[in-house]
Amino acid sequence: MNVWDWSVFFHNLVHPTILTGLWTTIWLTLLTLFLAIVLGTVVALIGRIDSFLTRGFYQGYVAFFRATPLLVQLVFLYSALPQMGIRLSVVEAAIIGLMLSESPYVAEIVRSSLSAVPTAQWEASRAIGMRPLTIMRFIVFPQALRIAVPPLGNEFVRQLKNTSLVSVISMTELFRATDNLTQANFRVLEALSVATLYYLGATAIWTLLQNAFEKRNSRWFADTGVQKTENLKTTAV
Amino acid sequence: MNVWDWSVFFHNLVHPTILTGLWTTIWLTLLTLFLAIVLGTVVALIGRIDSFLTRGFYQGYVAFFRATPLLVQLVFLYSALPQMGIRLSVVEAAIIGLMLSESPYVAEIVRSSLSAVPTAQWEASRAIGMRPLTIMRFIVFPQALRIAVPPLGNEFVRQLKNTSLVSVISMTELFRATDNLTQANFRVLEALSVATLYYLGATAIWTLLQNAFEKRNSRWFADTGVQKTENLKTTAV
Amino acid sequence: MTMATDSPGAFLQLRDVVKAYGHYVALKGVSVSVEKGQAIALIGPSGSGKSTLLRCINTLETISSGTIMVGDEEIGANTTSSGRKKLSEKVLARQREEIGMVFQSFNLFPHMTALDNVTSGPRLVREQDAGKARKQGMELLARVGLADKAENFPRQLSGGQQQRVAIARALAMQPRIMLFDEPTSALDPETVQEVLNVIREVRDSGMTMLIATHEMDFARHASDRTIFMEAGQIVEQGASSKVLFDPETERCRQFLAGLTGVEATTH
Amino acid sequence: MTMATDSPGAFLQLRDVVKAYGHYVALKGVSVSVEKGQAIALIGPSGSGKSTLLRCINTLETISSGTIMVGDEEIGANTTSSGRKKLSEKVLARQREEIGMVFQSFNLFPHMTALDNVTSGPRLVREQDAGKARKQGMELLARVGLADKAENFPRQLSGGQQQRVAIARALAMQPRIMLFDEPTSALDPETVQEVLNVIREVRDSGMTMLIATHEMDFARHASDRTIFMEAGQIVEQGASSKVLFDPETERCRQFLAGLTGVEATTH
Amino acid sequence: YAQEAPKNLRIGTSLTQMPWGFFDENQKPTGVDVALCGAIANKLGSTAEFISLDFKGLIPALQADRFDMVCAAMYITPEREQAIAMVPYIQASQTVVTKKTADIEGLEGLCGHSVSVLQGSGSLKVLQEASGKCEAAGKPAVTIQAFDTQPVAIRALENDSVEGFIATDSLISYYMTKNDSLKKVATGISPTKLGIGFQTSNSALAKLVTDALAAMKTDGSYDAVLKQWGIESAALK
Ligand SMILES: Nc1ncnc2c1ncn2[C@@H]1O[C@H](COP(=O)(O)OP(=O)(O)OP(=O)(O)O)[C@@H](O)[C@H]1O
Ligand SMILES: Nc1ncnc2c1ncn2[C@@H]1O[C@H](COP(=O)(O)OP(=O)(O)OP(=O)(O)O)[C@@H](O)[C@H]1O
Ligand SMILES: [Mg+2]
Ligand SMILES: [Mg+2]
Repeated sequence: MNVWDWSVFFHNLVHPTILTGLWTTIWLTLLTLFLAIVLGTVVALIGRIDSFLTRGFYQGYVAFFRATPLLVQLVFLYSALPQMGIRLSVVEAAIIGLMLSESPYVAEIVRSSLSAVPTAQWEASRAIGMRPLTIMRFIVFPQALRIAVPPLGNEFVRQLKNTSLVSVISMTELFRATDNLTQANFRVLEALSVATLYYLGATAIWTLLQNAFEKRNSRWFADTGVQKTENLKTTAV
Repeated sequence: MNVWDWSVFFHNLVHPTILTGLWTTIWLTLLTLFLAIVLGTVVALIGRIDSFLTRGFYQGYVAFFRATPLLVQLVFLYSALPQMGIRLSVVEAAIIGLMLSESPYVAEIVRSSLSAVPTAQWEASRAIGMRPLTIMRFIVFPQALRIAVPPLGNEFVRQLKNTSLVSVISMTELFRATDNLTQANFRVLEALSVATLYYLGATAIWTLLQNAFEKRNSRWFADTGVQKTENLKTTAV
Repeated sequence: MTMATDSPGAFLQLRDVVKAYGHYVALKGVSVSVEKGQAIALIGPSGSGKSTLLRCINTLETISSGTIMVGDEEIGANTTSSGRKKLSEKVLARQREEIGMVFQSFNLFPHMTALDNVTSGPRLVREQDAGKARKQGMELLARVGLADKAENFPRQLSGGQQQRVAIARALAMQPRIMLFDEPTSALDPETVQEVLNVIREVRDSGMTMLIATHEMDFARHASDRTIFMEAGQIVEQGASSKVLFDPETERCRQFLAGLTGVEATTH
Repeated sequence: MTMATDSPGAFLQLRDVVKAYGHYVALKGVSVSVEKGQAIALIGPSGSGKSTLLRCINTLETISSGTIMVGDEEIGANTTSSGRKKLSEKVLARQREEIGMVFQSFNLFPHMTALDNVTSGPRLVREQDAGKARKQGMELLARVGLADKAENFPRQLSGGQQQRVAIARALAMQPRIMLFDEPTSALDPETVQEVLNVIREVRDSGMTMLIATHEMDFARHASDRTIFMEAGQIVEQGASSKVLFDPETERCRQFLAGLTGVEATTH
Repeated sequence: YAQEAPKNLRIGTSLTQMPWGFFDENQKPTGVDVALCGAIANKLGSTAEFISLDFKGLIPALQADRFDMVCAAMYITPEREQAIAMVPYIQASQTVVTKKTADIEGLEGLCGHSVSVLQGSGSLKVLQEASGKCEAAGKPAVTIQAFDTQPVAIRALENDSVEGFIATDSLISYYMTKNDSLKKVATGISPTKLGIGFQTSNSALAKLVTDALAAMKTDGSYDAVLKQWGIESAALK
């Protein structure tokens, strides 16, 4: 048995099972990441309210949902809840589990990037008479987003891979599909390389979007590092 | 069979296999996270150098190692490398795999938090005659760390759980240990709850450290959110 | 010496305002009353509490005790016989709309162009339509001499240019009271005059103003009354001509001597 | 009009310095030469390029063309017959050690106390021992009147206090040239004088200085020569007494008229 | 009424185990379990619906009534019989293989050698007992390396990372048809019954399946299925 067999690799690459799994992975990732960002942001905002109760809730929420393995959450949603009378479909359990387990990570990222926006920005906005939600939406979020996007890229890749765990509740996505192929021919590396290639494609697309976003931001924010950014384009006369 | 059986839970809680697994999880997490932070920071610093080559290297590195599932990296290190004449022990393969797969996530976090430090800080330091490394170490890093710590907390929890994948190359840690117990009695929820509890303990300790760190920072940084921080303690006369 | 000038017709009225940061008391019972249309200059050494006073009026700081009234409305809190209660952020926001503020350190929104900064209030608070806000914003930018920098981001503006945008941004809300925290400290004399002309115009239209300033010329010519603060207290107040030219207190005399002292002590 | 005063004994010498930001040219060929121990005032309207000029001298900006010399050493780049080459960060850092700079917007290190800010240069660049740096730092803080704020973090200081710490921080490196970008713009007149006294002391000890300022009094009394800039060019330069009281150019006359104009145009 | 099997018989299985249940080269569910339990469903006049999920999720899902029975080459153990009802349907024994060049003989010959095995499998228990006997006899113990998936475990033997590999007879027979560098050094070890699992409350269905199995044994269809997979030795008398 050789280290690597190209024909197996290409056979897997366009296998219908894999393509179906890929599609499941993509929509599941995008949907649950979106939901997790919404939920995580709400949790982070609650955590910023300066009261014993809200801070306690925040820390408890983050600690609990981060510590609980996704596997446990999925098994719980799929197999323990019915015994308490709540019967979720497989897809519902997968979506809720993936959303819940991702939300605390998003919350921490949002919290950290909000705190990167200087206090003076809050004061200047308040002085104009803006309400907290307006300030958040138009002043603080746009500035925090610059800081949040790279770690959120991490989460995207993570979620892409985390979806593989839904196989424990009988859903088949990209990773499980490739794993299934290995059963018949024992070709682990070839099959998993196919999954890797698709992951790479998905992250490459994300990276392109992220680069475009960072380029846009560079209009108003110059990040001076070891080297200086010269020849900045301006609209000055 | 009931939904939950306390005796199973407590039996697992102090089972020697689990405690041994816990110890493996802890040292493996701390060691590989530390290595990943060092490696990721170096990669992030290279990525900040303003040249086509370094930026290309950075983006390639991050894309490749993020997209490649840890499972694939481990299988590659352990099963494919020997056929090319490099024979790593199980522990070596586990450490290298966990370090490599975590490093791109750290790199993105470091990059984002460095960019949160205002350009003016670089200029003021340069004006005094500080060299780039001095500026990094004493001026920029301490300020970036405030932003980086919450997402690094995410990574700690992630790494804690990621160690479970080393079972694919025959290492037994906390999660695998609990999983083995479920093979015997199929009490998935009880056994995994034990793992969850230990994860929770580990993240709680991290959270305490993080809170202490944030409290220290609040001496010099006031994060004004929806509510104002009042009655700040000062050393003023 | 300091007197609680509790005139019943006052438009802005502070009574015994105390502000403590932890153990440090930055305002030690300040009482001020300002009539509609009056311009007040706040002078005093560094650290005397001028900025703190302005921030309290704009409710950016919650005062420790005392009351602040604008017209018939208590600002920042609701004092009843049963005690003081801080108001909700929503009510505070409405109160702040009426009180414009220009900061010592500009605090422009870095991710918005100069024009977007100026129109941010009308657009995001007043929900004015974009076209109208834009037109009004361009007029204001022209008034502060920056019509050609409308599309520049703050980081592409000099310090003085940034401060002028900040003034235009505050004026865009057409507030009832304007607070200036050293509005001209980063401006060159020529621009100072343009800006002062703008400020005077605004004042002539009946604006009530408080201006913390180090520019004695400005205090002298553009304010009706001057308040001299030191160490969190009002040491002297009165008509600007009186306080600035013939102060009653020794401390104020000494402070003002410092101003001309630049000339006096040099070769 | 502008003249390239290429004196051979000059300590700081700029020749045809051009600085472009993209299409916008902020400095359009500036030549200046400063003798050892001279104090130069830079005046001019907002946006005229004063800050840009100082930043170029401190090599915070890479100039587009021209040369800057301090003593016999070219600053920022190495110009040979084959062209200009930017120097390495390491060499630039050494050059900057010799050139102190105080910014318009303070730029203190927020995570360090006032004292740590002041001692940061000696400790982190000169690797002086902590005790000695601390002692020297306390002396400098005392000189700017902030001995009692040594342990405060920047956010706990008023604007004026922050600027004074920034000055102390620059002085701590005992540079050969000091660049001040409106060092007193955020200070009250009393403190201005204290700081000016400090600056004068430093000057009397033989320091070469360039000061961008809007304080005409200061330009008048503390500088030997004054340079009037507009739109990236030097319009007039010469002895301060000459430029400020009897300018040759109409433009400069007009600018200076603006200064006293505050008084002239008021009721 | 209860004496009738459901029209649609939901069968939980784990299609990740050669040759019991897996996806064939065309990604169709196949294997001994699929064939045998499919035949049982026919006998009961029902249509079989196979639901595949990770092995560890099977019993909780059965308890949650996600399916009617589990047919996944599951060993009958006292612990499992407490959780679910089990009807024996086949039996499996273990086989040890080494490289043809090795000079290991019999189970006792493994003392002091390294052997790879599937994590949590019955083979692992056999190996642990054998190792215990080695030590009791004053010989060096067996070095056990337990992997997450069979392909990686086998690959370890091929790479000479271990000296032996142990798994069920059927898997090894199937694998040796594809690879001729291995030899069997011990077979028929520790025969154990495999069972079909039911919810404890559903003894009616268990009874129906028991009867159907008996009928299939008499009419020869049981043996036919085993013959088809080349594991006549696994027949349960
Ligand atoms: N958040 C804070 N915590 C502790 N002390 C503070 C805080 N903010 C201000 N102070 C102190 O309160 C005093 C008054 O400060 P304030 O900014 O009002 O002075 P100022 O009169 O505006 O001075 P300047 O003319 O220098 O701007 C100062 O001594 C300052 O150190
Ligand atoms: N990064 C930049 N990109 C584009 N234009 C810039 C940039 N920095 C400065 N400028 C422009 O260069 C010109 C000179 O700016 P500079 O800061 O030197 O003025 P200044 O004389 O110091 O003004 P002030 O008295 O207001 O501080 C201004 O018109 C400014 O808009
Ligand atoms: Mg102030
Ligand atoms: Mg300037």
